[in-house]
Amino acid sequence: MNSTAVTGHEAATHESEPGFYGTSWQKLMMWWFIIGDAILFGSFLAAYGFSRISAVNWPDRTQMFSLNFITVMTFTLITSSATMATAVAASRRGDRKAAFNFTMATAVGGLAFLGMQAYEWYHLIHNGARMDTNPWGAPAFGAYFFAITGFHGSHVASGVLILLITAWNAKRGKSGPEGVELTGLYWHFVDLVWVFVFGCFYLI
Amino acid sequence: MIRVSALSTAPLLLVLALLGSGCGGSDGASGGGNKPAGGPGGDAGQPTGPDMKIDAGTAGSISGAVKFEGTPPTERVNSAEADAYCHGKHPDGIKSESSVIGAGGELANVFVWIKKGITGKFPLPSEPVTLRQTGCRYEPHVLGLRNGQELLIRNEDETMHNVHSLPKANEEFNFAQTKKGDEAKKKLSAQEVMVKFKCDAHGWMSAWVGVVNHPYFAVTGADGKFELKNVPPGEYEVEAWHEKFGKQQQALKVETKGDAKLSFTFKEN
Amino acid sequence: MRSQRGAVSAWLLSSLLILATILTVGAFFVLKWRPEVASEHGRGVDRMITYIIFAAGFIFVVGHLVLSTFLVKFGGKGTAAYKPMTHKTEMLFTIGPVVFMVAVSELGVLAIGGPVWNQVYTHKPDDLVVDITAKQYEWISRYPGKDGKFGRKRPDLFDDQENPLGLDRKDPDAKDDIVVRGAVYLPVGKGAWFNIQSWDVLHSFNVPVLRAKQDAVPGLTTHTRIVPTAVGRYEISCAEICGPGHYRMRGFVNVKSEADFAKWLKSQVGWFE
Amino acid sequence: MAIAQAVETGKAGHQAHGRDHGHPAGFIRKYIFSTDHKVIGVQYLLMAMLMSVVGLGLSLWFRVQLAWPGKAAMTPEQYVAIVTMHGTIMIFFVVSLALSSGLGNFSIPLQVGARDMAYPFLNMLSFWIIVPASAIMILSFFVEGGAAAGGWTAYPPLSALSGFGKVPRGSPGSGMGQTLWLLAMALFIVSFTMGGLNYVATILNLRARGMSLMRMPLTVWTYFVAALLGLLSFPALTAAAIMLLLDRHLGTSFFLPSGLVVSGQQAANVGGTPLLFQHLFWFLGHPEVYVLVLPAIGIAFDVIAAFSRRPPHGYKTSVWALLIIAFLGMIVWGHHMFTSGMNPFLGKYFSIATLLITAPFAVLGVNLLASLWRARIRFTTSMLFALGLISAVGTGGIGGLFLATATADLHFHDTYFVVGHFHLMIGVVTMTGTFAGIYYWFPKMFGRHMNETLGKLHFWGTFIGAFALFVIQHFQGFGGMTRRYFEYSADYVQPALALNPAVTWFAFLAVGAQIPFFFNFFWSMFKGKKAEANPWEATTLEWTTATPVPHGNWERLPVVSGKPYGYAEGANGDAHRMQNAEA
Repeated sequence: MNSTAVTGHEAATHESEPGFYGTSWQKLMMWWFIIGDAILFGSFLAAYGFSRISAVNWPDRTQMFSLNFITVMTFTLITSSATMATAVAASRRGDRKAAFNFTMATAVGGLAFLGMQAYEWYHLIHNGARMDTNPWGAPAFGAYFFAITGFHGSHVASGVLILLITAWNAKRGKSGPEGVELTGLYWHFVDLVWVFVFGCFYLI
Repeated sequence: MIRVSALSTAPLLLVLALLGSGCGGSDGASGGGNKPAGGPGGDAGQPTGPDMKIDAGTAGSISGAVKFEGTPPTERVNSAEADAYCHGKHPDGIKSESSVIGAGGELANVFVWIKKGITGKFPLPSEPVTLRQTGCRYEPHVLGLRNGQELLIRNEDETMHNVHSLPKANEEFNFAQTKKGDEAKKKLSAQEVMVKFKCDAHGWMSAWVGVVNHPYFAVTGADGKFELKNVPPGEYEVEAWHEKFGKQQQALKVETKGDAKLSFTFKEN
Repeated sequence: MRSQRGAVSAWLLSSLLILATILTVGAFFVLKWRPEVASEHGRGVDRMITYIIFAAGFIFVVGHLVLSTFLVKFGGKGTAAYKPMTHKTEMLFTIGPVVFMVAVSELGVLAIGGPVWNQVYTHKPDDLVVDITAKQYEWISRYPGKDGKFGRKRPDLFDDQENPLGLDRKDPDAKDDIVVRGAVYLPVGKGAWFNIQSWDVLHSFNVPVLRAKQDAVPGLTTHTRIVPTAVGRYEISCAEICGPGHYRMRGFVNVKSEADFAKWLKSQVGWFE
Repeated sequence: MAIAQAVETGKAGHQAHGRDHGHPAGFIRKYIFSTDHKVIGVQYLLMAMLMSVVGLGLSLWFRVQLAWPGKAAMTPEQYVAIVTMHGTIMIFFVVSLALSSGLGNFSIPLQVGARDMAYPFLNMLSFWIIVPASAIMILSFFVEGGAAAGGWTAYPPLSALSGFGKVPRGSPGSGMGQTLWLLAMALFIVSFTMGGLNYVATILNLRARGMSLMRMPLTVWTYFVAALLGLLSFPALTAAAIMLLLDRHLGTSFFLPSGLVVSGQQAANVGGTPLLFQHLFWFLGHPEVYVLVLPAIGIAFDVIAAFSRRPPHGYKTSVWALLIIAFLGMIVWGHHMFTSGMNPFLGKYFSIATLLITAPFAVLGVNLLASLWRARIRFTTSMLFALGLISAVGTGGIGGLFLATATADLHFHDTYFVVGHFHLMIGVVTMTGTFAGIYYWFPKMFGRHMNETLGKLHFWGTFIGAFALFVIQHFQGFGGMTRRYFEYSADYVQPALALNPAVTWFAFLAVGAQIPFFFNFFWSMFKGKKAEANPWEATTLEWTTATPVPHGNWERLPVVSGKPYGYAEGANGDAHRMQNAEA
């Protein structure tokens, strides 16, 4: 009855079916994490849209922000995506040094972004904006702004941490192309989310 | 090989242990909390200083009356239709009791108390003050008690009442008394003039409770009169409070064995 | 031995299922299963429900009969004589239920339900407009008075005993507004358009006899339209949990003849008059 | 004594078993902080059983209050807290834990032919996060103001009016109890999301050789679809919970509008909208129903196949129906909000879209029924529960027709019809599926059979009790009986009210029937009849390994050579072919 009798086909390296279209677990999980997280951000931004449509005196963005400054901020983050892509390519080539350098450059870009965001927050708080008040109009703006950019900022911060670990591992050769690529996936996702956040808060 | 055994129950035991410890420290899922708030500084809480012994040989009193001048406001009459019991008691609606004024302008339901000038601790009376819910209204409408003294809240109606206090310095409570005879004992720990009580189920019901850290307070009756007895000689500031017409203060001096007269006059605002 | 025991289980379960079917269907005829209906759209709601009762009842009865039959027929004896279905039969057994269910349910909602739904949410110009405000745990209705205009409600003027709608004494529109605690008055046969609001938490304006149910949402005005068809006194009960006193949040809709309603309206005094 | 015995057996078995997969030998690592999916599965089951004692106990308590008002020694404040906690505990800490987490953990790696979950450590962590979550949930009864009392849906403003800072207090239970509720739910979401990731990774990447997607047993398919649905929908609740916490403690106004007056106190909030929470909540809430119901149906398919000696009817159409249900399930959340003040036009859309779901469900129903055609049914306890599930899916499903039709929902919304309907679906369907699975896999879990006589007793009590109880509640809903009421007074509700004692008696029967189950479960663990490796002569992979299952599940992983249900056609009687049999 018990048919554990295994045919001779089984080889130690190929115990299981090839995964989903040959994707590794780790990458697949990162994708699922990203999809889940995207829906989380999506829910926040949908909520923001919902409130914005029904609010009466939504603040005028030109009064609150310096758009030039925000553009620099966004540009920094997008640039860091480019350096990340370079790091992934270098890691694939097996160029550990370049991989380390470009990953570090990405981390620096992330830190620069965080610094500018901290300044932006300081500026707004200094001018009286809080979670529950907003001197330029609807208080809901303050709540959404701090909650969403804060949530995104925490993603960037954790991303920088992951980048530093990846860089360190890449230098010592502990993290292969796969590891760098996973970090890259996450970083690109965080940048992409920023584009939406940027669009919602500063452009529209 | 591994066999799953009953040992996997360990986490559950942990939960049970936590539960046990939780049960010990609390009184269950009761309604609004009635834990006494620690007496904050200032005039809240029991006064510090020595226990007061009033010398009957020297103590005087303060007495007087409160009047209203002007056209009395029309009292709002609320329909009690939503509750069959209350509707039966008051088919034509219930008056709001926010201004009870006699023919000669005597103003009832004014809370008079000594605001400044009393120091020292006074023993707490052991008997509770009773707040009744009867005929779909609070009885009395205005009352005073000592902080820390028991307040007995009783439902004498064949309907559900919801006792909801709205204090600033004390802990809020909000609980239902579903049937006739339900009683609850509460304490208000900090001095507060006044705490509003309402019934969420019957919007017209309200009561006001003055919580004072000494025994010198009174509520005017239908004749508008009040009396504060057994007051040690000294200089005081007395305050009169009315829910609609606001507050007034007057300073006065009580002589040894003397009766200090005091009258307040409220006007339309 | 095993097959005998199996047969007992088969008979037990299938007769139980048939009994359950008979009891459930029978209950529709024996029990007074719904309140009387006293509104125009309420009849439509009941028509919709009756339609679903027949559609769902059909599926319920047929499904349980088939299940019971199979249990007895294939339960515990003989050997399985299963033969795979041909592709064609299998498709038939897939597309059949799909077409049936979509047709039955969608046709029902489009042909019967849709028009009734529209009726509930269409404001007709000559409707009597009634303003309903909910708060823990009371219903307060308001009529615009002679000027036909509602005064503004101001949260800062709210006073539970004296001014539960927060009306402004200085607002000329508010002066003659008629405010009634715990009751709504409606003339029979005339459309009433409700503006429903709430001061504090969610409530739901639920009058089962009128088949009306609409949440009261703070910060939002919701609407519903009722045309009462019978004189009577119908209870409002809150249908959205609003706190411990939820179950006590009652009120009454008094449907009166047009003459009686006019008389009642005349007897009412404006809030600041 | 018994425990030591079990450990000894484990050790002896381990020594007999030649290949070591590097599993830990220590006692604590083996049974408490185990990373073995089988141990974790059983831990989840036991946790669910413990929480069910609380959840069901609460339900009996308020059933007494409903049937005989005043006899239950309960205040209205306690009543709303108790119904809230009953709902939360039963949905998230009993049904989800037992069915999704417990049986899913046990069966998925075994059915796909994997040594363990893709991330065993993450799996252990998922379980250990549930422990504090459960503890916090139950401890919330004992804080000031009592447990959360805003309904398991936690709709703001009631749930947002915390009484902290400038925010007024909405009701006694809106205070600390609600915060702890949110905290416990947050932990639950973290655990459930990690579990879902593990399921997806295991199913996609660790299938044995030859196990193509269309060769997976239907149980695995349903867990797969459920895990995907969970991953896609839970983030919405996470967002809502974060915003609710901010509203409660930091004075933001996501869900609190301008002009709030609570108990005569004006709130300072400006510009929020309570409806937003309902949208986010039901964006999770509706898929969550399928997260729970689908695996139960999947287990029923497997159980019915094994005990009727034939493959389930329409494997392919069932898989497609599952995928379509999952897709439609994501876009119909608004049918919970027909009377919420949502735009009436949207109401129409949601009504029409929701009714489309009846189509794939009808396919599943027909497939379940047709799986009995020309079968040879063995009436084991497991099979009885699976058959009960068919009846419950049908009965509960057609109740959905009434509620999905916006017009009819005007009468049924927030009445006992809703209560009866969702209890049939996420109570009876899920629990019959869970019990079918437990009786079915118990021999694989513990190497022993559960007692059949006690099992039958359990089935008849559960089925009769639960079916009668919830069908009667449908009738009470017809009668306009509103839910979450402490007492009733209206005239129109009196006929429905008369049924209340009967409902309570049936509730006692259904809950009482769990006593033989609890006894049976623990007694059989040690004293049950010994089981062979494949006692049911079923054909899926879990029955190809030894009993008790070795660590790593197989000495050498099986290679799949055919369909999951290799039962013989025609007159070949009991002949069957294991899924890994050589061609």
